[in-house]
Amino acid sequence: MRDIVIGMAGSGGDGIVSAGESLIAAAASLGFHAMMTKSFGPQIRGGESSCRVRLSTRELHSSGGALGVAIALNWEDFLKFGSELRCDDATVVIYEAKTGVLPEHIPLGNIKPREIMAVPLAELTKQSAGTEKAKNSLVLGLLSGWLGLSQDTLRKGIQRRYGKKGEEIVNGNLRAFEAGRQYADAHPSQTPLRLDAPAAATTKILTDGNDITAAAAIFAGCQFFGGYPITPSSEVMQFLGKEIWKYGGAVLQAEDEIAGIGTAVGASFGGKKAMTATSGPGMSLKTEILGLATIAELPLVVVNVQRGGPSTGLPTKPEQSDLYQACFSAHGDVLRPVLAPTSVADSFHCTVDAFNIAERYQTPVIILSDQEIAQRKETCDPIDTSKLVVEDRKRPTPEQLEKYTRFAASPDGISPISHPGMKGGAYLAAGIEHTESGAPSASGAVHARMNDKRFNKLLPLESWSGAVTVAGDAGADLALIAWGSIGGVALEVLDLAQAEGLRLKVLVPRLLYPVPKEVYRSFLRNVNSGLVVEQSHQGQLYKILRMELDLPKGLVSYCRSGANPIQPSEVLAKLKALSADARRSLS
Amino acid sequence: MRDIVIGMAGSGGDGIVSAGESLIAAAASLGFHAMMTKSFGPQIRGGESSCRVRLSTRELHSSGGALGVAIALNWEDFLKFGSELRCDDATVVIYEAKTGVLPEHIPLGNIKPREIMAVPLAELTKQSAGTEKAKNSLVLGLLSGWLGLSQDTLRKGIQRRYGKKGEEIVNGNLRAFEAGRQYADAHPSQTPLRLDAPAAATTKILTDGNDITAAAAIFAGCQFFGGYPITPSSEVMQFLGKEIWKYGGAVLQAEDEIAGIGTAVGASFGGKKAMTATSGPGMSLKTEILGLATIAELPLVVVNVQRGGPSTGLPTKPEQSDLYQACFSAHGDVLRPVLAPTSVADSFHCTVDAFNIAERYQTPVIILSDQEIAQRKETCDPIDTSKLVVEDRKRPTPEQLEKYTRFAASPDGISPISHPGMKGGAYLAAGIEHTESGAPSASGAVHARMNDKRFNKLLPLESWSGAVTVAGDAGADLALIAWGSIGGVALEVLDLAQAEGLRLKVLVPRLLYPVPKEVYRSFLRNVNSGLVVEQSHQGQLYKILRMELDLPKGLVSYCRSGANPIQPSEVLAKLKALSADARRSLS
Amino acid sequence: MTALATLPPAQFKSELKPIWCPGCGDYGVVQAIYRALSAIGRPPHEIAFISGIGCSSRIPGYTTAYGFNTVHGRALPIAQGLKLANPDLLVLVAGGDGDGFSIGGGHVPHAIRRNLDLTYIVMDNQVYGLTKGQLSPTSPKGLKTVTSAYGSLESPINPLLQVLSCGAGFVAQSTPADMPGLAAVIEEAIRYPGFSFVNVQSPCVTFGEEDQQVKAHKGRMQSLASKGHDPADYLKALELATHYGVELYTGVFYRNPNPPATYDAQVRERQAELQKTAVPRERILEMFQKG
Amino acid sequence: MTALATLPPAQFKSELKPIWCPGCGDYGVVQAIYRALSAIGRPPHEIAFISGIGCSSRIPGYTTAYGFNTVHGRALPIAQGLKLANPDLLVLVAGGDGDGFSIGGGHVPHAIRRNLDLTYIVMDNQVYGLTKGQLSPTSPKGLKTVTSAYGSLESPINPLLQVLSCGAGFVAQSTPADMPGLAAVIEEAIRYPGFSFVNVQSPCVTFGEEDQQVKAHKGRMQSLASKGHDPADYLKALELATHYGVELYTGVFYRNPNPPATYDAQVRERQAELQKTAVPRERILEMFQKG
Ligand SMILES: Cc1ncc(C[n+]2csc(CCOP(=O)(O)OP(=O)(O)O)c2C)c(N)n1
Ligand SMILES: Cc1ncc(C[n+]2csc(CCOP(=O)(O)OP(=O)(O)O)c2C)c(N)n1
Ligand code: SF4
Ligand code: SF4
Ligand SMILES: [Mg+2]
Ligand SMILES: [Mg+2]
Repeated sequence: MRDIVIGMAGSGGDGIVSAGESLIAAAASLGFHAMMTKSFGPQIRGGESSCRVRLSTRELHSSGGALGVAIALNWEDFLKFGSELRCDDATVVIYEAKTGVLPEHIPLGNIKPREIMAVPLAELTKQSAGTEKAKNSLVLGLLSGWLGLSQDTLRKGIQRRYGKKGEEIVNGNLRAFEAGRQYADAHPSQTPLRLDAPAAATTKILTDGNDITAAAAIFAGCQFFGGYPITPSSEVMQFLGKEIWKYGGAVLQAEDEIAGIGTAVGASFGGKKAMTATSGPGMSLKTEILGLATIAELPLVVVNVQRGGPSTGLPTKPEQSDLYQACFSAHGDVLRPVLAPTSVADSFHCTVDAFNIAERYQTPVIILSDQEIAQRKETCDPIDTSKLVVEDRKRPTPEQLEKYTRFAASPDGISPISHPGMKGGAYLAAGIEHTESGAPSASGAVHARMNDKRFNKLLPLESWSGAVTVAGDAGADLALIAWGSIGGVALEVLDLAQAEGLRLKVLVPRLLYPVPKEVYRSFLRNVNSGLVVEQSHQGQLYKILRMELDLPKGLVSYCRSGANPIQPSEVLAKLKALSADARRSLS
Repeated sequence: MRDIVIGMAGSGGDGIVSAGESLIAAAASLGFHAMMTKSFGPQIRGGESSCRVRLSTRELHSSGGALGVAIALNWEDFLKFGSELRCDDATVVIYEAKTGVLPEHIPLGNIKPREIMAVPLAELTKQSAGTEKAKNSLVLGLLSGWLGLSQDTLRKGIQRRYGKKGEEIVNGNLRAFEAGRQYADAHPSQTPLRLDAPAAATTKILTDGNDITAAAAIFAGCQFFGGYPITPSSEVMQFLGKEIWKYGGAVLQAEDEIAGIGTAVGASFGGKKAMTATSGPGMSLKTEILGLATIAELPLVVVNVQRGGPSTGLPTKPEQSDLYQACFSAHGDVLRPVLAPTSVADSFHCTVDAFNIAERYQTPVIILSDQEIAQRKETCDPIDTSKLVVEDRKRPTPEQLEKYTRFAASPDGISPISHPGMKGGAYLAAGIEHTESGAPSASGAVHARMNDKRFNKLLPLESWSGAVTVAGDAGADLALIAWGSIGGVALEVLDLAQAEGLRLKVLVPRLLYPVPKEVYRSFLRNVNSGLVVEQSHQGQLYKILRMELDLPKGLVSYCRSGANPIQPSEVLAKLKALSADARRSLS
Repeated sequence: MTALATLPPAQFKSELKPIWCPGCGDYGVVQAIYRALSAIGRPPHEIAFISGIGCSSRIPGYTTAYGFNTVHGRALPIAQGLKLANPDLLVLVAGGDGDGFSIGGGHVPHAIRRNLDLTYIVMDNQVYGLTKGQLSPTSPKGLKTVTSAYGSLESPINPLLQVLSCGAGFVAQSTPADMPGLAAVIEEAIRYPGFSFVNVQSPCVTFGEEDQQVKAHKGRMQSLASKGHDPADYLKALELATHYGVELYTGVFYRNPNPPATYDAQVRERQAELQKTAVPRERILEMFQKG
Repeated sequence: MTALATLPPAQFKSELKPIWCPGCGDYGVVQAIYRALSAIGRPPHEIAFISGIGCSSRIPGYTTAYGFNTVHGRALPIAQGLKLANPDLLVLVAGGDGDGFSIGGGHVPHAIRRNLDLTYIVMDNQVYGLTKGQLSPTSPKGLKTVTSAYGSLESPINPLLQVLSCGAGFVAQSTPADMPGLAAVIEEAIRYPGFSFVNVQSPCVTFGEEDQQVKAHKGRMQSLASKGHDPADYLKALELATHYGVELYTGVFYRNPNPPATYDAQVRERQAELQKTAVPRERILEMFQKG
């Protein structure tokens, strides 16, 4: 096996997520590529919980499709996760024997799994550890056995995880692990489940999108974060609240999202790199001050970790339905760069890019992450940060400070920016329209000039080399476009397509807005048909592309509301149908 | 003369705006079509002020182009209004003689006006009225003489206007009026300025967009208004604050825009028709609760009187740059109807339509007015309200209340809505995604179903008969599309085009979003070229049309930032050039 | 308005099963509300229960009243619009310390000065429950949470003192550690004709501190009545309220002995007065006719 | 930080000509600020002056300091971010009664409890000037304005009492009718190490009421010093503040005799302490390396 997805579900107390975390940590240190997503019921405590862990010897782009191994600690909880824990006829199903359900009666509807094993999980745990609490370690033991994962590494992980709780607990868990391992040895699976050795056994970075975004902000020189907690973005603030002080920065938990972005704008006015992070409802509240940053030409990075909407919507589920808002929420004419990371590792790069763009162009920049990327754990190869450039805003020279004009016209539309404390640089910043010097003005001529300045300074961005990632067969007339976490799905579709000999090319934009028109045009030049795939009801990127480009008639939107995972296989099927149609219509 | 534009400017104390108001009131009662716009400097008191009054024997659609008569009480103030008081070689310029400027030196740059008269305005006023304060009445007298407007009517107006201030003041103003009148008689203009008699001398309605919007809300059965003052929308609240109580309704001046829309949503949840009104910055703040109204399926009317943006921008100037925001500001997938009135009279109809749509589809509806329409005074023919339908939301029947399901599926996607106080109708409304019964749900399947419901229920709107106004030559291959106050400019362009024998058709959408696709398609069927004209930097409607429609290649955007009036003549010139190009490329 | 003295508390309990953590203080609060509503006697459909977002804000769904679980921090404005448009309803508002005093804090002074006849219940657990343990505006200074790894640097707000200083006519505090007392102050708050506020020290068993749990409350709570406090004494109420966070006083801090006319009552009066001067709706445009 | 005792008030006056109405109270306020800043002695470029939107909020533009005329109601959050990122600056915040206590009211308690070293000056004219005469949160009950044709139905807020109840360390009031007093309390507020608040009764000559004009102030104002008030007495300050709207007290209501550490000072301390434990920026990803 080179690639497997394990899905598990149980009640809050079952430690199913903790088993997943131990598993992925071990996998990372063994050099596997791995990805883990979690999902919970609506309860804060004691509800159902689940996780999916995907392990592979090759680079991964998505959390995968149907489960290779399904582990149900009880069926009621397992079923609550619906398509998030989809089984098919290749799945090996393992479940708690004490549920009393007969293998031939497991409640998976029409699905006939490849193999079904009822294991007395609770009983084995009790026997070995003396308490059922160690069930997660027993499950680890089972998986270690069946997948052939290093016992030592997993054992070390257990020691680390429970070390603080005392020897007794550590030993209980180790005994449960051993019991699981022995059970697996005694009951080998019919299905081959053993994982191949990873290509290079180098230790990977293991983290999630939110934490790495926060780390990237520090790397990029962020000195201030102001924000308000909201799922699924709170971890950005929480990480910075631990780390940023070490770098002379500060975090302020504001009274609301308006104050959150307000403090960040204040810090930026003060000459410091600043950030805020939130999710949809918070973005809606930040709209007004975002516009202030645009007209006052202040650098600012705003992270929106998308969840399901509208309104409070589905706070813990992924969706890509805030793109319109990111591009168009402002009153007045505003052009505001929007970036979307495509993976956990790319969240690092995207954040550094966002700070660079914000500083270079003196503009707010939105990072449109999503719950999937933000909260999934993922292995990444170490990043060579010495290759990365960190930019700072253009500050006035001493000569310019002699007669300083804050919004002075310049060929690239970028005016050197002073900040309080800088002698000679005092000016009036404002949300009101202003002349070059910053004086308020209601003149139509001044307004037109300033709108030109604010729009034109961003033109170079459209030819930014980081704007898109392109993969696949450059000569293909069949195209696939997707962004954010679904960008990863698209790359997996490409793998599948190549395996089937289907000629396909893929474009994953990282700069969603302004639309890098020339890049798309050259990508689409010989395209007849294809899909723009999105996790949203409306297919917002597709519509935005139509605004700016004449798309090939055969390039259509494929989209679906959030919390309904989009599977590589279904996209492939749709692509095949399209390409067949296109061929028919040509012949 | 059938049509004349008079522009005047002076200092705050000069009463220039009051002269304009007397003039238009008289014109309205005489049966003229008339329009008046005002413009002020940034000062609250004592700054420069100006007004433009257009009088005509025919229906008017815009406040007109270059001035027929320009009146400068001093040149400094006059010039501050730039293109808002544009003169050309047909203008008759009248100015205060005591400025000392020689007629050959008036500061209008290259412009050579048709006629120039230096009039000792202050002196004549002082002589006649005993005080310079009556200058505005003197100006009225001059205009009455030169335009041939009924003395009686203007005198009656002066009596009404100053009646409360006592006889002395009334008489002083009447004497000043008489002095002006005599001066005009003694100094006839070389240029013919006398107005023809109006076609039908029926008294007109005279009001502005904000007041008539508020009146329409009362007519439509609005029972609650919650809002926060902001220029240029405050008058909606102010009018309702005087009137709505009489109809059992209430107005609440909230602590901010969020609370404003919040109270309105609360009233709507309570079963009452509710409204809020604001301008761009306030819209930005209302974004979150707008989304709540969408997901909770609560009827609500939200007026945005657009001004120049971004941010505080140009608070007193017109612009059409909030269209993106109106359509796309929400986080999550949201479809929210957006209507735009095209005139003061249409503000009445649009508001009634907005309430009907809100109630019929249980959705928030945005009325996207603009400063020009909202604050300009305009004559309208009386509206026969007995022909208008006022709709109410679908309420549950007694049978439905026996087992009430708030969001029950139905063929048209509309579920009967109960409200507190209704026995059997209790349910949980929420911003969180929910099942048909209102129970919170994070299920992807439920979410997809509910998104479908919320989008599909609005489909019939696209074929709503009020969606657009079409005029001109149906067979023309040259098209003009414009909305809001610029819609009126487009209709004037049509007049000019027809006068020149240019075949043109015009579409003025009132329903901006969702885009009534079929209507546009049939309008555009034989169109080769044309313009979408907008008062914004980006040309937002043009882009939105591209999202939804395959536009003819020759249909292009023509747009310009706010506070820079778009003139019928320039649009016509552009159209001619386009149509010539199109013909060339065809031949 | 119907008043039935015979509705049992269970009549107010909905079919939705609470998803609060086992032991959460909010279970006690909803029970107390059932009891208070039973004593009041208005049928559920004449009651509207508005909340924001938070664990505590789930509470309307657990009652048989009309509920509106709105957005974070905006329960008060929404409730005011509802009440003004439907003054006959009994309107309850509830939410957390964060919902009410952080994001929603700007609405509090204005709800109070308008003095609509509403009852506002805050479940003050000194933490953000729903979002998993961040600082709340009532968290004590120095508290370590996921957003304050090294201890918070800001002082908590004092909800009691703030609400008093804004002029609320009825201000009380209680805890589920004293169920009869809690039900009683909620009932009294509902009966007060005007804006009434009840701060409930409602323990968060999952993220809250030890000294904030029911057991600790039982040891610490002191009833204001037992201290001989006269709820008509405003300045004394201010002084007692300054001890928020140190002492756990329960009962009524302040009850205005001469409740002024409510906003809703004034509105009705104005409507009645002006109704006579209305031109018929259909002829409203006539006022713009210039003669 | 530079301190020059020799900067004349005119040094703080910018070239922008005020567009306030002739006679507006805000002219007096900006003059008092020039004087106070002159006494403080910090050069203009080390001062940042943040405001919201309103007539009063135009004030930063009339000084030679760095100014930020932000959006309506958000001056305090923006000022806090600025100060935290640049604790060496002298940060002034100013705006109207509407800006500060209506739309911006939610930020006040939090700015106060964080206790950054800021000075907040509210020009309280009991009306909305810029938008032409609507009700403000401090308008007296019953006032007829363009938004209250038949008189307002709500009671005004009490900014002094609210700010005191939130725990502000320095709370004062003055009026341009007493220019030396006004300049003095602004200077004292700036010198107070922590959040300080000055409520200025600043007449609106265009939309304000008669009893709110300079002339009326001259007759009504009573200095707290002359009444023997001890600004260290918090409970007495609360009591005196309850007379807001009735009596026009000028001077210092409250000055915390033991100013606690400011938020900015605590932040600096924390930064200094933790700086040692930082891994170099370039190696920050190592913390995610699993071994
Ligand atoms: C606009 C917005 N911001 C943030 C959130 C996230 N959020 C939901 S509840 C909550 C705070 C919960 O704390 P509290 O109000 O004290 O209620 P509790 O859960 O403690 O009862 C937050 C920050 C949100 N849903 N909406
Ligand atoms: C978000 C937003 N809402 C409303 C406004 C309109 N507005 C500008 S200033 C103001 C109130 C002015 O009153 P105040 O703050 O008391 O200042 P003053 O003019 O009286 O000095 C309002 C409502 C705005 N600019 N932005
Ligand atoms: S997290 Fe705390 S407040 Fe929320 S339900 Fe659990 S115990 Fe109650
Ligand atoms: S309107 Fe009032 S507050 Fe504004 S400048 Fe004029 S006097 Fe001052
Ligand atoms: Mg809480
Ligand atoms: Mg004011």
